Amino acid sequence: MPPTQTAAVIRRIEPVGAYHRLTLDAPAAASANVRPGHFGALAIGGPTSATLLRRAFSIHRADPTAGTVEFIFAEHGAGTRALARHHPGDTVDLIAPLGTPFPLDGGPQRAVLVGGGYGSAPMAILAEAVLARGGQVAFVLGAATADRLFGVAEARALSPHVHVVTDDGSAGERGQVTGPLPAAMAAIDATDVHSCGPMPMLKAVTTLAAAAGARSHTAVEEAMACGTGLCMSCVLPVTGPDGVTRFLRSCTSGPVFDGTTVRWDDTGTLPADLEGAAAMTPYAPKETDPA
Amino acid sequence: MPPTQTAAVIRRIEPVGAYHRLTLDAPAAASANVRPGHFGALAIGGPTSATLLRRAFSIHRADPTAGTVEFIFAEHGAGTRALARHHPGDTVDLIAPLGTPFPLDGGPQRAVLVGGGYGSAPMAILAEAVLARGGQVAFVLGAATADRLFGVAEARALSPHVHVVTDDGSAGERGQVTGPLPAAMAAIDATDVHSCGPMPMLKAVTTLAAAAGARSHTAVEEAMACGTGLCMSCVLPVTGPDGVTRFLRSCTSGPVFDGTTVRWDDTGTLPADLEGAAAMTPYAPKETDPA
Amino acid sequence: MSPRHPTAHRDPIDPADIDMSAPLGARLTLPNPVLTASGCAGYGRELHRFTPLHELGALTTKTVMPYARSGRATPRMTETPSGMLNSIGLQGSGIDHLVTDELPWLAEHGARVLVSIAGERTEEFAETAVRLAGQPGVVGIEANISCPNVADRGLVFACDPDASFAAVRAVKAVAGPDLPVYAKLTPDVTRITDIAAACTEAGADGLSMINTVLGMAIDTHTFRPSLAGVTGGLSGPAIRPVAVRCVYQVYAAMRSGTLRPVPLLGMGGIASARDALEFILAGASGIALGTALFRDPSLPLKVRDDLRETLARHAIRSLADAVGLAHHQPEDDSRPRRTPA
Amino acid sequence: MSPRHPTAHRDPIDPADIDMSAPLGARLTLPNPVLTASGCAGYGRELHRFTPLHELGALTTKTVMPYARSGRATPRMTETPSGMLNSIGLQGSGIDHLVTDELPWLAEHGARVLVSIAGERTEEFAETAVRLAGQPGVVGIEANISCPNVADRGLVFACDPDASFAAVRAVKAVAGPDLPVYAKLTPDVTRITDIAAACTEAGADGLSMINTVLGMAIDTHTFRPSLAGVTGGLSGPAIRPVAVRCVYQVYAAMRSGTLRPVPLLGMGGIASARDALEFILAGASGIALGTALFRDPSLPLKVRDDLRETLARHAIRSLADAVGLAHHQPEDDSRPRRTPA
Ligand SMILES: Cc1cc2nc3c(=O)[nH]c(=O)nc-3n(C[C@H](O)[C@H](O)[C@H](O)COP(=O)(O)OP(=O)(O)OC[C@H]3O[C@@H](n4cnc5c(N)ncnc54)[C@H](O)[C@@H]3O)c2cc1C
Ligand SMILES: Cc1cc2nc3c(=O)[nH]c(=O)nc-3n(C[C@H](O)[C@H](O)[C@H](O)COP(=O)(O)OP(=O)(O)OC[C@H]3O[C@@H](n4cnc5c(N)ncnc54)[C@H](O)[C@@H]3O)c2cc1C
Ligand SMILES: Cc1cc2nc3c(=O)[nH]c(=O)nc-3n(C[C@H](O)[C@H](O)[C@H](O)COP(=O)(O)O)c2cc1C
Ligand SMILES: Cc1cc2nc3c(=O)[nH]c(=O)nc-3n(C[C@H](O)[C@H](O)[C@H](O)COP(=O)(O)O)c2cc1C
Ligand code: FES
Ligand code: FES
Repeated sequence: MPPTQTAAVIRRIEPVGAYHRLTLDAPAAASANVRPGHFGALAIGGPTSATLLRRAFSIHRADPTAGTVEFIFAEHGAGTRALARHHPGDTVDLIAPLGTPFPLDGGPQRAVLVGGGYGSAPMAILAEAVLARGGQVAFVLGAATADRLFGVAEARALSPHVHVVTDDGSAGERGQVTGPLPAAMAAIDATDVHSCGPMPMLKAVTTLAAAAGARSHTAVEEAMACGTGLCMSCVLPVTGPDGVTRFLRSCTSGPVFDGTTVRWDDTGTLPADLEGAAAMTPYAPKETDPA
Repeated sequence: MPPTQTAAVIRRIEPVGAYHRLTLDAPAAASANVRPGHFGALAIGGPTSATLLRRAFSIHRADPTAGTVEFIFAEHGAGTRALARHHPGDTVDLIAPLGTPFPLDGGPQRAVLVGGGYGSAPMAILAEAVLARGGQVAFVLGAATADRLFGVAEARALSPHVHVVTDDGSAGERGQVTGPLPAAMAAIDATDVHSCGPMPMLKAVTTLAAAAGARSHTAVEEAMACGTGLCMSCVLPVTGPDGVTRFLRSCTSGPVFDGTTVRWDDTGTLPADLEGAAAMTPYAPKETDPA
Repeated sequence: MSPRHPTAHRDPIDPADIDMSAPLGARLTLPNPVLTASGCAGYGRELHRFTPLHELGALTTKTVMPYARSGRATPRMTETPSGMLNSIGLQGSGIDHLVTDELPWLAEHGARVLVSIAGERTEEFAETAVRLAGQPGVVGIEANISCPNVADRGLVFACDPDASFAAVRAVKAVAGPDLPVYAKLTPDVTRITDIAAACTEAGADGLSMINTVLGMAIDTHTFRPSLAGVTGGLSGPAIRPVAVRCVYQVYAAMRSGTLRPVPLLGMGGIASARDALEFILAGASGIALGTALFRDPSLPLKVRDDLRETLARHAIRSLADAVGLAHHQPEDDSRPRRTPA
Repeated sequence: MSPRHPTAHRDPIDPADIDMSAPLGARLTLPNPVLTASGCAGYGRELHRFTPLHELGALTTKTVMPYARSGRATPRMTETPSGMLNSIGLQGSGIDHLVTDELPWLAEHGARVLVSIAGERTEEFAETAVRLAGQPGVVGIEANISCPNVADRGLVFACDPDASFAAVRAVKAVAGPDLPVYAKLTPDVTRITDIAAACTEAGADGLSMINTVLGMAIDTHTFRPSLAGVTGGLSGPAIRPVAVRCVYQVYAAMRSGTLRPVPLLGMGGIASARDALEFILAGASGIALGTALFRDPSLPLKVRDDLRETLARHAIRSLADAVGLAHHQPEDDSRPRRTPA
């Protein structure tokens, strides 16, 4: 289903730990078959705003009945700081759902869901989807500090296997998600690991998942200007089944990629085999029509 | 007293006819000896605002006890439209009081106060000041349409001589302020005419006042970028007592000028005698230190 | 020619009666003046979800070269006040891919296509252009000469009149009589009219103005340039005054007879019908939306429809009549002042 | 030289211990790097109500010429997205008035003054400069060569290397040994390093970058140019990426040895300590606030104090150590990425 663009009215905006939970009235987007890993792109501020570009946020929940879409966001730069100062009743322009979601096909999964910081935002609906397809889930949720942990209570309600870590030990174990991940995979004999968080985490998770024989589905975060595939700013070097590496857009081909196909160490560089690469197209093979 | 700069919180913002009445909490400005004709310059929008420059508005009232300063503003371009969407509790940066106010010295005045549209905003406190000094007042208030008339009730409370005109006759007589002005001057045997409104009105008022032997004090409106005398964008050709015409800044030397010294027909041009004029200084004679 | 102050003299007319067609040269009239700017609408498929491509005046493709290109490393983009910097670097799959996979799809969807082409050498412009004659849907070529010329130590073609002349001449030589050739200029020159003159002398059928303005930003946390490519192209409303000035200067030179008159395509920070009208009054016969699409991919039809309403309100029957109106002196020079009442 | 990623290796230091002095050449060190930009602080009296002038690094005067000037007709100003256009046109009362009435007042109030001068001919630069030697409070001269040269059909001095060389040389010849001469460049040129080279060869003690960018706007109600002067100078945050790029390019040329190294004064859209730091990292030894003063005349001391805090947080002991840091390659090229958690 194609994404919809709506002038969405803010129904609620409230703090949740160090983050904000934003609930938008956006019936069309809410009913547009939102799947876990989809994101929304928000235009913040009216015609006198100096921040032009869209901001991408994972969809935390979409409720077709209520006609709402929820996001969890952190204040980072100018746009998110301005968004945090919005009030219920204010309008933001939303395009959603966007991107390629976490794959759930190929039979029931025994999946470990790994979230770093606000990267935990899509994990509850992902768990629900895995469970609804007859699968099993475990969680590993990490953050720098306790107030940046998200979704622990929801996770506990969905699975007995919930591991929590913080960098400073202010909640759960001190450490990183890679600490408890092997145990979490073992506990459910994982077939799949789904992760969302900073790049180094996604890389490390992929290594551990591969070592354990599980598939690694990673939701990457590359700086986006449009979120809709127009600008080519959000590319990542990804190796296709044909062995050729292409700069693929994380807003259309991603944000979820098979972690083993992403050349993590080459992000932010121009690998020699890409320069003038003969097979350089903006699409992954068999993905020519985004509509 | 020098102007003050304050992050002023909006106490009230409410429609008044086609305009908005804005009440700011700004105790320092409210107590800074505000005089009729002074203006305030507002910076609208936060750090992500694309509208950089200050917007000037006549001070409608300043209440040192309540610590408030009031303005009456019309929506015109990007900044005033954005201001109209503000809510109580929002902050705008205010510099006030600014400019050279209406002169009240030289004994009690018998003054006609002429306001065009929101140009009527400063007239109530001006009338009070004239009356407080033992003078007499009459009013001529005009506007395009009834909803753009301002301050009629306040005027009626202060004087039995209140003339109202609108271009379309939707309130008062149909016509312009110049219609009833001679009668208004005659009624109180006017010594002074104070006016605020569009340039063509100020010019016409000056002609009629001069014909009746009254002084004409005009509050001009030139586009301002700063309001504080820094940018030199708000200049007007004004002839000094030495017979020399200078481009004077309406934000420091004005906004109130003796209407007979302004070369109305030369505004928006570069008169031949100004080009490379030897006596060109940014100050009027005897007005070298704004502090 | 329409009156100098159209509003003052005529009653508004019905928007449905406005002729919105954009005459972009002897062999090209578009149904409306709203195009997309090169590099800001991918190859069209993504935009089509928000703006049906056949409704556009035309779609300008991402610049295509004879061969595939990876573009630059990330970060490729950073936001700036009312603008953005990009150093995408002409990522693209080359002319083969365009002709085989993209043009047929675009034609099928009813898009009129202006193909933006470039090369690292003069000959590469020609190599690319020669492939476009007779291709379905292609209505013209935009020679993006605002790109580095390896033969001239990386100096951008459009920074040098001779290199500009050579590139445009090479494209004209192979484009055939049916495809008008527009040359796309950079504003980063001392005198844009000199470059415009070189291009029109070389036979350009029109000029596109402007490409991005060279800029850069530094990340004050990492102390490094924000873009992997160090410098990048500034676009968006921030540069609109520069773009309007370029269009105005070149149109003025054409009016005064110092430049051969050709139609102009205006771009640079257009985000509304008001902005589009500003370029048209400055002298543009058509306008392109770039960065604004990133914020609002549904914008083109809003701009087209609002522009129609605006012309109707000003009682201007045809878009073509509005082109260059800012150059007409009103009878007297007293400029209308706003009545604050 | 300070470490490449200062934050990574050192603990923050006490802001009070930061050396904020700005070395602007052999004969000029300012107590702090925050100046006002020419034309944006009047002659100082108005700004003094909000920012005590002696607290500034220096005040740059409105450009002064040998004679009085009326400037342009109004409208002289129009707002643009994150910027403004002005065509004030060097309104001023001439060098006599400055020397007689303004400099004594400024000196009395403890201001250090950089006097911006210009002329319509090369000789007029000299005529103005010669009056400044020995004047109280004057710490240097800024030759605003971004103004039209009547001898060259109105082409701006700073658009031509020869005219730039001549003007700077003329000023240097009369300025005497005590007053450093800065040349102020326009960004509206194909290669700013060429102009920078002409100025440094002529003996400029420093370079100020940038003056406004040539732009224009059209009023879509009246269909006329928004400014009486038709074109105007674009300033404000909109142009910051252009200004940072110019400073970076010129500093890079000096580092690589193709330009004689002189200190740079950076300006163009600075509205915060973050922005100021961006210019310093690009290579500026001092910075000037222009358009931002119109919004916030109290800004200079905020910028100065926030800059001090920022340097302290990054454990950079002295402002001078931060100059040009963006040119240093980190040991490895993996750029620090933000941790979203
Ligand atoms: C698919 C995806 C999902 C995301 N989900 C969430 C989420 O659920 N919650 C959350 O808090 N954040 C999320 N992010 C990150 C979020 O998009 C950025 O924090 C945000 O865009 C920064 O905007 P800003 O105004 O604070 O920063 P600025 O630096 O002012 O942004 C300037 C520009 O850069 C882009 N940009 C800057 N940093 C990032 C970044 N890290 N990722 C993408 N674009 C960036 C912005 O979109 C904008 O166009 C997600 C990013 C992506 C790509
Ligand atoms: C001394 C003085 C007193 C004023 N008092 C009032 C008042 O009481 N109520 C009221 O509604 N308006 C008043 N105005 C006019 C008011 O300042 C403008 O309507 C307002 O600045 C326009 O801002 P904008 O964002 O709507 O327009 P924009 O066109 O977006 O403004 C862009 C820039 O131009 C300047 N500008 C544009 N038009 C004007 C103008 N007419 N006058 C001054 N600056 C302008 C703005 O300050 C801003 O810097 C007064 C103007 C002056 C000079
Ligand atoms: C992300 C991005 C990519 C661009 N790619 C190209 C390109 O490939 N070829 C080209 O001629 N112009 C390119 N441009 C320039 C635009 O076509 C346009 O000339 C410029 O951005 C000014 O218009 P705008 O301000 O509306 O974006 C690109 C601009 C952006 C922002
Ligand atoms: C209203 C105004 C007047 C200016 N007058 C001068 C001037 O007289 N001489 C000069 O060298 N620069 C002048 N400038 C340019 C500024 O000094 C500065 O170089 C430019 O505006 C960029 O900085 P900013 O973006 O911080 O304003 C003027 C700028 C503005 C906005
Ligand atoms: S963010 Fe623009 S293409 Fe992905
Ligand atoms: S508005 Fe800036 S000097 Fe008057």
